[in-house]
Amino acid sequence: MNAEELKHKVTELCPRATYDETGEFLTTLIAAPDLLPVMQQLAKDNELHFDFLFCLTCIDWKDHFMMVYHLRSTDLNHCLVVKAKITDTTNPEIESVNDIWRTAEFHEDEVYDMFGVKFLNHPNLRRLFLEADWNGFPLRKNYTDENMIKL
Amino acid sequence: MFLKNYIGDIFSSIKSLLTGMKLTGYYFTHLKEIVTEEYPDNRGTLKMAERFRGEVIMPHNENNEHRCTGCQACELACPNASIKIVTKQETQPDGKKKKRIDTFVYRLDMCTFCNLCVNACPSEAIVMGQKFEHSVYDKKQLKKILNFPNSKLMEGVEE
Amino acid sequence: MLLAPDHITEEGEFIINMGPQHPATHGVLHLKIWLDGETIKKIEPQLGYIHRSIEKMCESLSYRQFIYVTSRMDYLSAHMNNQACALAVEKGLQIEATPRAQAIRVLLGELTRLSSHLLWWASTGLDLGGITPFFYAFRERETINTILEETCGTRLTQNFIVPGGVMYDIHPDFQKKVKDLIKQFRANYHEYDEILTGNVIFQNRLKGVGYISKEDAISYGCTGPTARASGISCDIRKLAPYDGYDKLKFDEVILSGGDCWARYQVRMAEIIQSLNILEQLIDNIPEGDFLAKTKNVVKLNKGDIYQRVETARGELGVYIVSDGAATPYRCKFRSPNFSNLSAIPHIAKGAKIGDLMAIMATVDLVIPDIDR
Amino acid sequence: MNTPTPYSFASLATGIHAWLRQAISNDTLLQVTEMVITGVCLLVFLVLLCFFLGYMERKVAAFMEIRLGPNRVGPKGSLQIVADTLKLLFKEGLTPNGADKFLFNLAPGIMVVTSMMAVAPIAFAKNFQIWDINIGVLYVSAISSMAVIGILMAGWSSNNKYSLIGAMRSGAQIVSYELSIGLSLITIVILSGSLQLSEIVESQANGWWIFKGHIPVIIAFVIFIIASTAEINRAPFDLTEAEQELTGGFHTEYAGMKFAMFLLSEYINLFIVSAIAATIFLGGWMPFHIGSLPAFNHVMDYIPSFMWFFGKTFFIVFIIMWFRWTFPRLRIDQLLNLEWKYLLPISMVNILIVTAMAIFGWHF
Repeated sequence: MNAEELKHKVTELCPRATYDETGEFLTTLIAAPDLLPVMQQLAKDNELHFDFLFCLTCIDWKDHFMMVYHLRSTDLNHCLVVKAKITDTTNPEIESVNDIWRTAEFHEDEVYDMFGVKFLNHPNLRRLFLEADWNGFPLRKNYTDENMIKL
Repeated sequence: MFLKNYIGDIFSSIKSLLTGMKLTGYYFTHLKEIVTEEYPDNRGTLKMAERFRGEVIMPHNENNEHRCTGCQACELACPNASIKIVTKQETQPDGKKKKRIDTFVYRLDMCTFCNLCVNACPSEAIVMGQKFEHSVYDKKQLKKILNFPNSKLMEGVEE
Repeated sequence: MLLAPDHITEEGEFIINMGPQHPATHGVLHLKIWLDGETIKKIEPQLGYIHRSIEKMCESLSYRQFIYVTSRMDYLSAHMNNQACALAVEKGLQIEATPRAQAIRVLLGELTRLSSHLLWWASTGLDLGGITPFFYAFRERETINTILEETCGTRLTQNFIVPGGVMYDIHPDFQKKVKDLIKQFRANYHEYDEILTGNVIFQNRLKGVGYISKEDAISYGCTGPTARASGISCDIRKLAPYDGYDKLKFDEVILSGGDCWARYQVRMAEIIQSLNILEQLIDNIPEGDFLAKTKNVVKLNKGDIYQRVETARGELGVYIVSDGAATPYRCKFRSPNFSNLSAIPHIAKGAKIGDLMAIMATVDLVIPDIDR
Repeated sequence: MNTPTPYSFASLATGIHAWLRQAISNDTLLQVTEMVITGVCLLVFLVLLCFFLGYMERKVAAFMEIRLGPNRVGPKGSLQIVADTLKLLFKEGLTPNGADKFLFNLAPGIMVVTSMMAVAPIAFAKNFQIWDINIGVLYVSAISSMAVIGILMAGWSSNNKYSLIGAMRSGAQIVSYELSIGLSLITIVILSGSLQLSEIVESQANGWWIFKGHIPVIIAFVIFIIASTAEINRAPFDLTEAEQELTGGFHTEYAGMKFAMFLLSEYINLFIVSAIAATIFLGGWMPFHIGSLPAFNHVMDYIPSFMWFFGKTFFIVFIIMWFRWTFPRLRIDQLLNLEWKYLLPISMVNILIVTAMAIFGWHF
């Protein structure tokens, strides 16, 4: 399925989605509350069948967090990037997608560890890399640490 | 049928095991196949590859002259700040003042041998050296000054 | 990690902590294993023992500098990591490496893949208790490392790739030595079959052990040989060719077994495929520059770049978010081992402790790539 | 056959005995003195033997792995193992917190003592035996199965889960493989009609059992080698140690000299099973004879009997080492499968055949 068809199909699922076609993959921006139902449809729909979540990450844009999901369909071989904006920077929360793609469990743990984004309905949300009592979230732009070295 | 499979299994297993033993037995009896390098003993003949990245060095010629202009391109290129160049103003014979290096500090303990400094150098003043035995008893000894005492900039480099 | 007391064990269970200092975890991986006798009931990986925050470091390094850091992630496919980063930067600059540089990159990449698979083969034997195969594999690996050292200057963490091409031209002896290597490798390959592949003890340790179905492998995000052994076509070299892989003839090895034995066979077949690629390319390196002209200070346009590369362990994704400055705004590495690790608790459920060694050996984890 | 060869130890032993008899009149004291002398000689011999076996293992391993092996300490690295022993002597013998201290310290002792006890009935050379007990075969197999007590003790008292798993594995393993060892020894007991090791050796004067006994004895020999490799916990059956799985198994927590004692007992065990195999299947100190070549046989007779014994023993030691440096390790259930599904049924059928052979006199 090419970008136009994908766009058409995703618009059916989520009319409020906006698109960006500058990158290699079609990028669609949806609101955080819509995320879980849209993702479920994306994975389940026979024409889309995005069964492979190959990258899940988060970007700190200072005034908001942007969750980025890179999806691919292994049999239909098309890709889609889904972005979801989290506007609450003090207590960011979003639905977990680990029911749809099991790999999301670890990736969401990592995002929680590094950005402090809380994933609702996550089975075992924990600090994956850092100690459980670590202060702050290192990949946030406003993170400071007394041991940080500025080159 | 069961018995046939059973005995067949045993014989094929034993055969596969003997094949492996034949190989190890071959090497046990062919000692010239040994590939061990006796490292500290072969120091005399050991030759590192010419591009081997052992450390950053600054070659000086016989007149104690180097090619470093102090442009600090390497310092900027270094990803982990292992190079620090201290410059000074030096009066030339014709009376002009020019920037020259005072000390070229290279911290081997922070270097990752990525070669970016050598790549960045416009005047080929620093190269990668072949020495690889860097162990010392005190970490401070790994902080090196690459330009020799009283060394000068080579003529004609700075154009 | 503290858990509530009632979560810890059930009747008859006990926990062992495998790692962070354990001979079979190949680094500082810590697995918390719930055991019932010798049977594994649950595994919880505890990570972060070698977390260096490479993603945060990359945010303060320039686009030329950040390539070198990635050698330290999956140090066994350091070259491919560098390649992924360089390709991402090139994509952002909308330039392409010169044909000669591309050929050199592919050659070095396949050599690295070969050396990585050899190390995997060696350590698989070692994990299952056979010590001798290790040395046979390292004999060939030594030859490869010497070739890499001669051209790149370093043996493991090469950092030979710069945006637009490679750092230097190949060493004059390179072609001859690679040909010798191919000859040596093909002559010695039967030893690998004799000592390990054909061995009945070894086969019994792998066959039917650590099964993962195709659906589960997709869901857990497995890539590389681990996924291809479950029947997923996921070779980025075929899927989204880069650096001229589309012009080369090689097969994507796909098996449907899904167990340790299938993973083992996929990797063994990939060794042969890598040799084929080397053979095709070694005499056909295009003449020309090895480095395309780039600006001294690399700046990317605002936007996202995602570049995928097939490393020895699977799909490495480099996701760069640029805000137009000289350093990445955000840099995410989608490492193959991280996703493959997440499948291990699922694969190993119900296996014996001895099987866990076979599973970890054939999934082939490199811990620094997980922690980053 | 009864002409004493110039190398015979028998005359030496008799000489010492006669000399001591002159010096000490009290019979009990004489016996105690002789026991002490034998014990000290045995200890020295075993320790030297272990040095040699350790060196041999390293060199065999190295050559099979296309390496040089130890080559720095002493000529060709032969003193490396002495240096290692010295290092182990000076190391601190740690006892982990929470371990059962008494059992923890007792376990290595038990391991060494049990393995040393099994040396007693072995005939090292012609007429040279510490204790020619008339149930020698039974004695050796009984003593060697006691090693499992030491392993279980070490594993349990270490207060370490890895050690415990290793110890439990060894329990299952040794108890199973006892059977095959016993059954394969019984084949020769049936053929020779004696449990006494010296008589078994004498019964091979006209040919070793492995040649006289046709295929059934060869099968018994192979089973004995496999089962005894498992019995002494060597690779590919080293599941109790299983470095890659259990980080060292039952001796994970041991350090220093206590650990060295485990090594010592491992090598003594290796020597004993090889010696038993050499005695029972390969004719002990009996020289190699070919029936119709008297000249050849005469030359063979001139090789001293202890050379024959040690030659055969080290041949089997080498084979067991060869196994170790070739094969990967089995899994615990496969290990038990091998015993209960393959070795045990085969050796049972084998015993039937051998019994028939013995009754009808089919062997040579």
